[in-house]
Amino acid sequence: MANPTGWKPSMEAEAAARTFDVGAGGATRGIAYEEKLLFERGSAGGRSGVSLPAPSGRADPRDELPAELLRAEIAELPALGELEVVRHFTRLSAWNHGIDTGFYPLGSCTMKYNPKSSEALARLPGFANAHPLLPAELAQGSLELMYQLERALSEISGFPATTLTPAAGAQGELTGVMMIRAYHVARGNPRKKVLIPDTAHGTNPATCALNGYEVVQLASGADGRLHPETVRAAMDEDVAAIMITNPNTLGIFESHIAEIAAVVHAKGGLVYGDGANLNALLGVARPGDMGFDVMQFNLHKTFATPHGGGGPGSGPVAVSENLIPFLPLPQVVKEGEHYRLVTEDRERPQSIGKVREFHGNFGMFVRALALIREYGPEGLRATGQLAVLNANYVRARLKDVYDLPYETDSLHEVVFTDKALKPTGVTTMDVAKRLIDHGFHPPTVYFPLVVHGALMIEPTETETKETLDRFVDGMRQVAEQAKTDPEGVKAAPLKSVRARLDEVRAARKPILRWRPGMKVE
Amino acid sequence: MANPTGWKPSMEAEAAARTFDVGAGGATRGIAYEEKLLFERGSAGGRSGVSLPAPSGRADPRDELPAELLRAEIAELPALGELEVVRHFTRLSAWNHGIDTGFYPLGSCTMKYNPKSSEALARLPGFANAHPLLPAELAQGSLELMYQLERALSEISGFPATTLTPAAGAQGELTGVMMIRAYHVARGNPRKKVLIPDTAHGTNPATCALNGYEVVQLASGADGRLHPETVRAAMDEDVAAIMITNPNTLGIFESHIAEIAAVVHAKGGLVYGDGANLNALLGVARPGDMGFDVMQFNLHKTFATPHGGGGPGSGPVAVSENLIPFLPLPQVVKEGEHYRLVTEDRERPQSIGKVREFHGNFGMFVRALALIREYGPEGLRATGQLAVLNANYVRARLKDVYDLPYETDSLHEVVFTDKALKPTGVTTMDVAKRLIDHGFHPPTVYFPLVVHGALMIEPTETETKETLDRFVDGMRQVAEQAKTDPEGVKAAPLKSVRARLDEVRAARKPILRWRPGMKVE
Amino acid sequence: MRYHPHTEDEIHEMLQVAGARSLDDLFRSIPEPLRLKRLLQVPPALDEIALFAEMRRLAGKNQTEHPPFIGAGAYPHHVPPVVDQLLLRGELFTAYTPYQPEVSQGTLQALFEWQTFVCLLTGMEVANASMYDGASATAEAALMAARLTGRKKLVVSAAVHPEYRRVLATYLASTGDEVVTVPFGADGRTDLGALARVVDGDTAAVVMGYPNFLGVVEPLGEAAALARKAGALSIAVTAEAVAFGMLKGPGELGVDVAVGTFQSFGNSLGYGGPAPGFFATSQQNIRQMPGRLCGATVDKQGRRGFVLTLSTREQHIRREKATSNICTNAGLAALASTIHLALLGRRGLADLARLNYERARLLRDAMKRAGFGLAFSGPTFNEMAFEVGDAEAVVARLARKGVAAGVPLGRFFPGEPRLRGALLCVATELHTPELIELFARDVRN
Amino acid sequence: MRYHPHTEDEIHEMLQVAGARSLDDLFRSIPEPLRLKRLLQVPPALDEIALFAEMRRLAGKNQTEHPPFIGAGAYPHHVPPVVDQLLLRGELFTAYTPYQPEVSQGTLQALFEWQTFVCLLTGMEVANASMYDGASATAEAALMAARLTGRKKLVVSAAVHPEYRRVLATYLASTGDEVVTVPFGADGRTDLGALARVVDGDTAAVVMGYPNFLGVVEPLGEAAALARKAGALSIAVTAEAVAFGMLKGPGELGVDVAVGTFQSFGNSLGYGGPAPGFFATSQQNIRQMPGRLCGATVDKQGRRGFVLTLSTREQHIRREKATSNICTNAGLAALASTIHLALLGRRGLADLARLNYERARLLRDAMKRAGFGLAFSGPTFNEMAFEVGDAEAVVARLARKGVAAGVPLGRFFPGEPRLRGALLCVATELHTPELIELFARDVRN
Ligand SMILES: Cc1ncc(COP(=O)(O)O)c(C=O)c1O
Ligand SMILES: Cc1ncc(COP(=O)(O)O)c(C=O)c1O
Repeated sequence: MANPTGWKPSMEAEAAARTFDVGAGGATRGIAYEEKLLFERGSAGGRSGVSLPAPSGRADPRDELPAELLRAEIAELPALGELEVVRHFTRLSAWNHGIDTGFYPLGSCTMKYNPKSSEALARLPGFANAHPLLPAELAQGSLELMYQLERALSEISGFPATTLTPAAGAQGELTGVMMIRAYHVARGNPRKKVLIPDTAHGTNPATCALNGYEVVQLASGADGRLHPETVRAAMDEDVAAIMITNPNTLGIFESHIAEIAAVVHAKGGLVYGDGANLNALLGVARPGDMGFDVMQFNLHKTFATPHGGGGPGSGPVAVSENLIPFLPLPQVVKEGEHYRLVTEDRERPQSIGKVREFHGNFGMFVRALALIREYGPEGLRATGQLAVLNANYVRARLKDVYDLPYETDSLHEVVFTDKALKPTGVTTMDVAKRLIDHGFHPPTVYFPLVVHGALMIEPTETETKETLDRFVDGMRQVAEQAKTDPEGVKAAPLKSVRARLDEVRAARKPILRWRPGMKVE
Repeated sequence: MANPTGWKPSMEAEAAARTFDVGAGGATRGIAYEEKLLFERGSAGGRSGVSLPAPSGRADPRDELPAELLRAEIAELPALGELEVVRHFTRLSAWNHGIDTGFYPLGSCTMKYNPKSSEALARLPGFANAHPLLPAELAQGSLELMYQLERALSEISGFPATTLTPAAGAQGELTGVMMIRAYHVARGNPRKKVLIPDTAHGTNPATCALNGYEVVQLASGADGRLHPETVRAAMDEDVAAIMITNPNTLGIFESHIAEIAAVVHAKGGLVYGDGANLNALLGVARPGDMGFDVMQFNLHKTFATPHGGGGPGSGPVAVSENLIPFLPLPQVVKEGEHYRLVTEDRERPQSIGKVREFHGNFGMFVRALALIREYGPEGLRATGQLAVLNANYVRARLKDVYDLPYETDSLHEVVFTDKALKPTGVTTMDVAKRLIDHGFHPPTVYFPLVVHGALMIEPTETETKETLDRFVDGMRQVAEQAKTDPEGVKAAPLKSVRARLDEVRAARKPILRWRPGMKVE
Repeated sequence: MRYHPHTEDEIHEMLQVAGARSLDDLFRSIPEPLRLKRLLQVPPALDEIALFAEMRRLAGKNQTEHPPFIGAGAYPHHVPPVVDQLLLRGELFTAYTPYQPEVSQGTLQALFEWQTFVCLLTGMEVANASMYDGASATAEAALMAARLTGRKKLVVSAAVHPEYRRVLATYLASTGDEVVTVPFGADGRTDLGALARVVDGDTAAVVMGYPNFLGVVEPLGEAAALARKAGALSIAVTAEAVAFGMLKGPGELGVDVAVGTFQSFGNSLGYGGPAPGFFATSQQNIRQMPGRLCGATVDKQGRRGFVLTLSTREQHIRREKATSNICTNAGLAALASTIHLALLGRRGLADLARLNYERARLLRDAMKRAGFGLAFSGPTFNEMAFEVGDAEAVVARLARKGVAAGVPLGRFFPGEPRLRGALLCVATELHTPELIELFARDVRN
Repeated sequence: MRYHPHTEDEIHEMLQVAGARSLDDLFRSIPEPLRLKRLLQVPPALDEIALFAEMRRLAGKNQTEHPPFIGAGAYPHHVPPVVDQLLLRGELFTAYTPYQPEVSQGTLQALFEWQTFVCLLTGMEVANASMYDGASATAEAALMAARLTGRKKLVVSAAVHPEYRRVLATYLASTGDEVVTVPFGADGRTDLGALARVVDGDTAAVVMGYPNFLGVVEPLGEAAALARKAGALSIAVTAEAVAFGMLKGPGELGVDVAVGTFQSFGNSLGYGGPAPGFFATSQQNIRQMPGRLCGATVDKQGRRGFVLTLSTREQHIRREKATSNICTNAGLAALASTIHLALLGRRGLADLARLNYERARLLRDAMKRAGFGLAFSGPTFNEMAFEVGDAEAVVARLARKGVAAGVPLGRFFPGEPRLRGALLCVATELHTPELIELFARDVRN
């Protein structure tokens, strides 16, 4: 009956007595549960967690389907009851930090509160049970909702039209650049290059490559901004477009945007706006008014649809007049009081076509429209204002302790570095991990790439001053601890169910799925 | 920036490195969050977590309501946004062990799985939005459901009729004893006493006292059963009834029940069945066939409605023919295809009246009927059988390590004691607390009172053999540790967010609510 | 079988370990003649899809499209969806009474918060962890008053919710306590003169509604003073707790016990239950209170934590000497109220009360325009009785349109022909101005 | 304001700390002319009650009472309510991509389980953490094949879902890759002869549906062998993954890449999204796979844990050299599938597939009795096309009854008059025998 881990209870008692420090964000330790993989629970017997009508056994698949295509039960699948499945995911969930658990200032990701009412709305049977190919007469509610959302997003971004269909920000980028390409092709030459500042998110260059464009990276200036002369120097008639994130990933407004756009337009190029940071501008300024020709939204950022552990997102794309003919399909149109989807190329001969099956992530449309309707004009503007206020407050309260690589004004997020900690040997990664012990999700780290050791903090407007104050305390305590006890910081995290994980090993010997008998130790 | 708790990070690192033992039920340690009381968060400003239409401010309450009755805002109420409230309860929930977290063998409480489908069903708008005083024409669905449930419960218990209205088991008892009293009153004499075995749950004597009956406690025999001679000796014409739990709280079937009932009936008394343990008998035997005149159900036990951190329950009461006239109101009746509530005394002049406002905990009726419909006859019988199998399996696997006070057959639960641990100084309470570190909810302790140091284990039918095996391992490890490291056991629990709490202090200086400035330390 | 995780092999193996030859053999301690020799005659098992179809059929037979204009003890309010999502966290809704505090701090802290909310809203000093409902809470309050005073006469206003009064009568049937009912006047308030006449040295308590069943706000302070003078306790009964966002708590008016339901906070109508009864009183009465109590204490390491306390009052310790027989209470319903109140907060509660008050004024005005005056002249909160002629006929007529019009007071006061025309109606934040307009017109034709 | 927790005082204080005179002043870095001088012209704010009323109005305009008889890439299935309750646990649904594995083990282990489920069902060696949808997964598979083979010709069966083919075409428009479409025969199977004629040394991949868009089960092994012989990859596309409960996984048939959607597991129809695309292939291709990958490793103390791995393929590291631009994927939808598959398990999946198969046979027989034969003679799973005369007219007629009858194949193959009468219909566990009977009769008159 000895414990196989070699651990002794008396050690545990002693240890427990000593480990109830409470982090700035409230973190302490409590019970968590180790949980095997579903597949490690065995698949004995015919246990199942579902309740289905019993198959009659009358129609025999062997009569119709070729024997070589028929499979027996899949032996490795689990055999669990509903309670076991409930416990499994309940326990797993406790290993996660979500917005609902605590502060989640993951820069560039706009981790704002996900309204629970939106979840209820997206699950209304009329929405949840609607087949995407329902005859339009049976889907007028969905269509009207899409129409309303399209109108609202166009107004919010300052463009005349928007496609809702892309499945995430990056697919929105892809769609946008496809339209740019189609635009140039229509003018006889797709062109070759896209200009992208060095602060850009990785999806921007990756998107261009997918479209067959060569990426020309532009250096941003010492103030963290892209300068018109830089663009002018790179701009020629081979350049299809420039992709600009505004505010950029440093949280800095590209204040030369109008001039840059003019430079690009003058040579026949188009200006793509990565709208991932739109939260900063909501109700305050509109990309469509700044010279952009096209931009994507990230509804899962700006419009609070849940991030879901990695997705799904939704990446509508707004365009200026000149790109409207190239919008992908489908498009919702209103004819009298009736709504209808335009799905066929023959109605939109210049359309780039379809980028996603059916119409897009409709479930996210419901949530985004719900938020827009709940906020109204004043609420949307307050969203932008308070998002920026929160970031600036954190910036002001931390800049004496953490290095601020750019003195330029911040909008919705602020980027610090680990430079001031250099003498202690504590790095950005260490700070991030130590914040976990305080009860915070770490900021985005080592991005944007132009900043060495970046710590990118985006609080969003849904956080209280109280939470920000606690986070500031935590950040300051970590900086302090870096001086007095750097090893303590480097040992972090200590409270989570797992200590730092060996990422090198994971990549060197990739184990990407369970197999019978799998051992990872 | 020093940590006010005096705790040092290096200690923490060291401690964390040592405390990852994993309990038999999977328990380890992970992040938990300290969380202030809602009221300690301050109530600055007008922050609120709800979204309501703004009051127009037109109708002034001062015009109509007496000034001395009007209150200003309640200053001590919190002022939190929705996200803060979500985090608060999300964090609090993580301090709890529920059935969904892990094994919960709390004897006498039948902690079986609460189907999630039932939650969805109880929330169907037609049920959730029905006002209890809706005209019958508008509430036919609720009424039919109640009628169906009443029929099913009557059949399951073997009685001709059932009232659904009592709000919990204890109120069911109260209702049952009221009917017994009314029955005797109708015969000219309410009588004075009720016989109750010493194994009975505390609600039984408390119920009798509320009804003005004197309680006569009967000793159960060395085999854990009540014997007819004991009853015969106590029975006289002053005895209104006997209250018997069958199987009793030792998990033992009162096999003399028929004879006991005959003894009581012979002297004009009635036999009350505490149906809290009905799970053992589902589909296998029926109280109505054993000589009982009346029994309560605990839908939150036998029929899997959620225990909810203490309730709500639902305690329908089934009766034999002779008690039907005394059933409380309302009663559902079916007239042709139409359902109707009988609510008025004039239709049921002998009724004891109402015991609860409206009709009972309807939400629990939906869940209970859903379970009955999902199981059907075979499923209900299997429930009883497997509940008993699970208990007997645990019994067989632990009886060499823990003292079994009664060798008599167990049904759905088994009672052990701490006698075998005596030499180690480890008590039932210590075992219970140490099980927490293993990842299990402790069994019921120190009940029934007739057993010294009782550990009452009721696994229920929804637990797998695998879970029972782990629990057995945990119990055995604790017994082993009691020998090798009794202090380690007595120090438990070590993993939970709180160590053992000072209950004496709580009772000596009761602090039952927050007040501004409250300090408990 | 659904929810039964046992495989055939496991059953076999477990039977062997348990020393039984078969599942039937496990029941050998049940004498043969007492066993059921057939299957239960309940309908056959349904799979989940069929179950949902059947339950949807039943739910669909209820007509609940519009918020009812009925209050009368159960109030239609908007429950923010976030309440339910938190409530459904398994750690909370699948736990039971927190007997083991170290693994129940979530439930316990929430209970402590509930008790505090009840105290803050009622203005009382202490509250318990919930009651079954408002009616039994009222009965338990009366019993407590009888215990505390050693007296046997309960004086109850006729304007206390009739169902509460019926439950009180049922509870008292076996105790020999006597109930004296005091009438209400044309203003819908309890007749204080009559009250003064019956309250005497034998009186254990005076029970008043606040607001009362007629929707009228009682002169609670005066009634409490009257009771106090006679050495009796005063008990205030509140079914529409949203009123506490506008009206002083009974505790501030000198009342000794405040009871009722917090259904309005976080709990749907649900055809009448569950909903959390509350019970609040002054510090000095705590050892006579019914039900569970959650208290603050510290753990071995000096950290604050919560436990169930003062259990020497309770059935599991004191058995027949217990202050009540309550075991399971209305925990989850109380948690729903706690979450909703946490969301409302200081301003939200005041706004909600104000909004209810305003909507009721819209209703009053719309009904007036439709030709229907008030049945009582006393001050009201969100509920009021209108003179509509034949109230039963109006209800029946509107039911045919699928509208739940209110409750005819005559049903509860059959002895009072003056109430035949009185229709008790409520208006809350769910009743939009348009809906109210429509309703008044519907009542007219 | 809803969801904005700031009080006026706090705003004031924070502005001071931030060194700004006003909220507007925070935006001084935005040149004056670029600022919006007016409020956005979106509809005014709604409170939660009004919001629900408006959204219910919209949802109510959809007619979805009966399960549709439409499949065609999105399948009506029963999602056990427990799936949603677990999915809505805030720790899971409000987290993002697990960049910080120590506080994301819940998401990560679930992803590892998802990847394993995809492998087990498809019979492939490795799978990624999800794709946007089946269509873009197909396009990404084609791109991967082009990268791996260095070839530019994609041979696609005409019986691959037309929307997938359109998306593929869009994705390939700018890469210079060429798409060659191979027709299907009267049995609804891809014409293998034609396939053999076009597959050659320039072919990067052969793309086949499984089951295909016509509901027909393709001779996948033969197509894969054909591709292999030419040094091309084979790609199998599956939109109805329940079929994997009955049909061998593409991996078992020699296919190189399996893609499609797991919408059928755990995800409602939701008017078409979100649903989790899947992408599975053989071990040797992992460094060319698109999307996130979750891998097992150990922590500092030797305990097993999970991380995102092989990120050197990805946009955030490799930028323009990345294997795809995917960042946000379909995590939560994949989790829903994972939970549903965990519930189904070995027997449940087989039963579900069998049940779907049987219901489709009931549909076939009912339609036959109603006078409608099959449009294709090839073997099917739960979907099949019927000859109904004028399919568009049938759909329009049934829509007027609120019934979603299926999709006219002619819409997707306008060039093929032989398909004018073909109506593609599905039957799943949601279509009870009674409903199927009724439907067949409705189609007739
Ligand atoms: C600046 C920026 N651009 C683009 C993206 C890509 O958006 P998505 O993840 O929705 O594809 C992100 C998301 O992380 C981003 O932060
Ligand atoms: C044997 C027994 N009888 C009665 C009761 C009382 O039931 P309830 O808690 O529903 O009031 C219980 C509940 O714990 C019990 O175990």
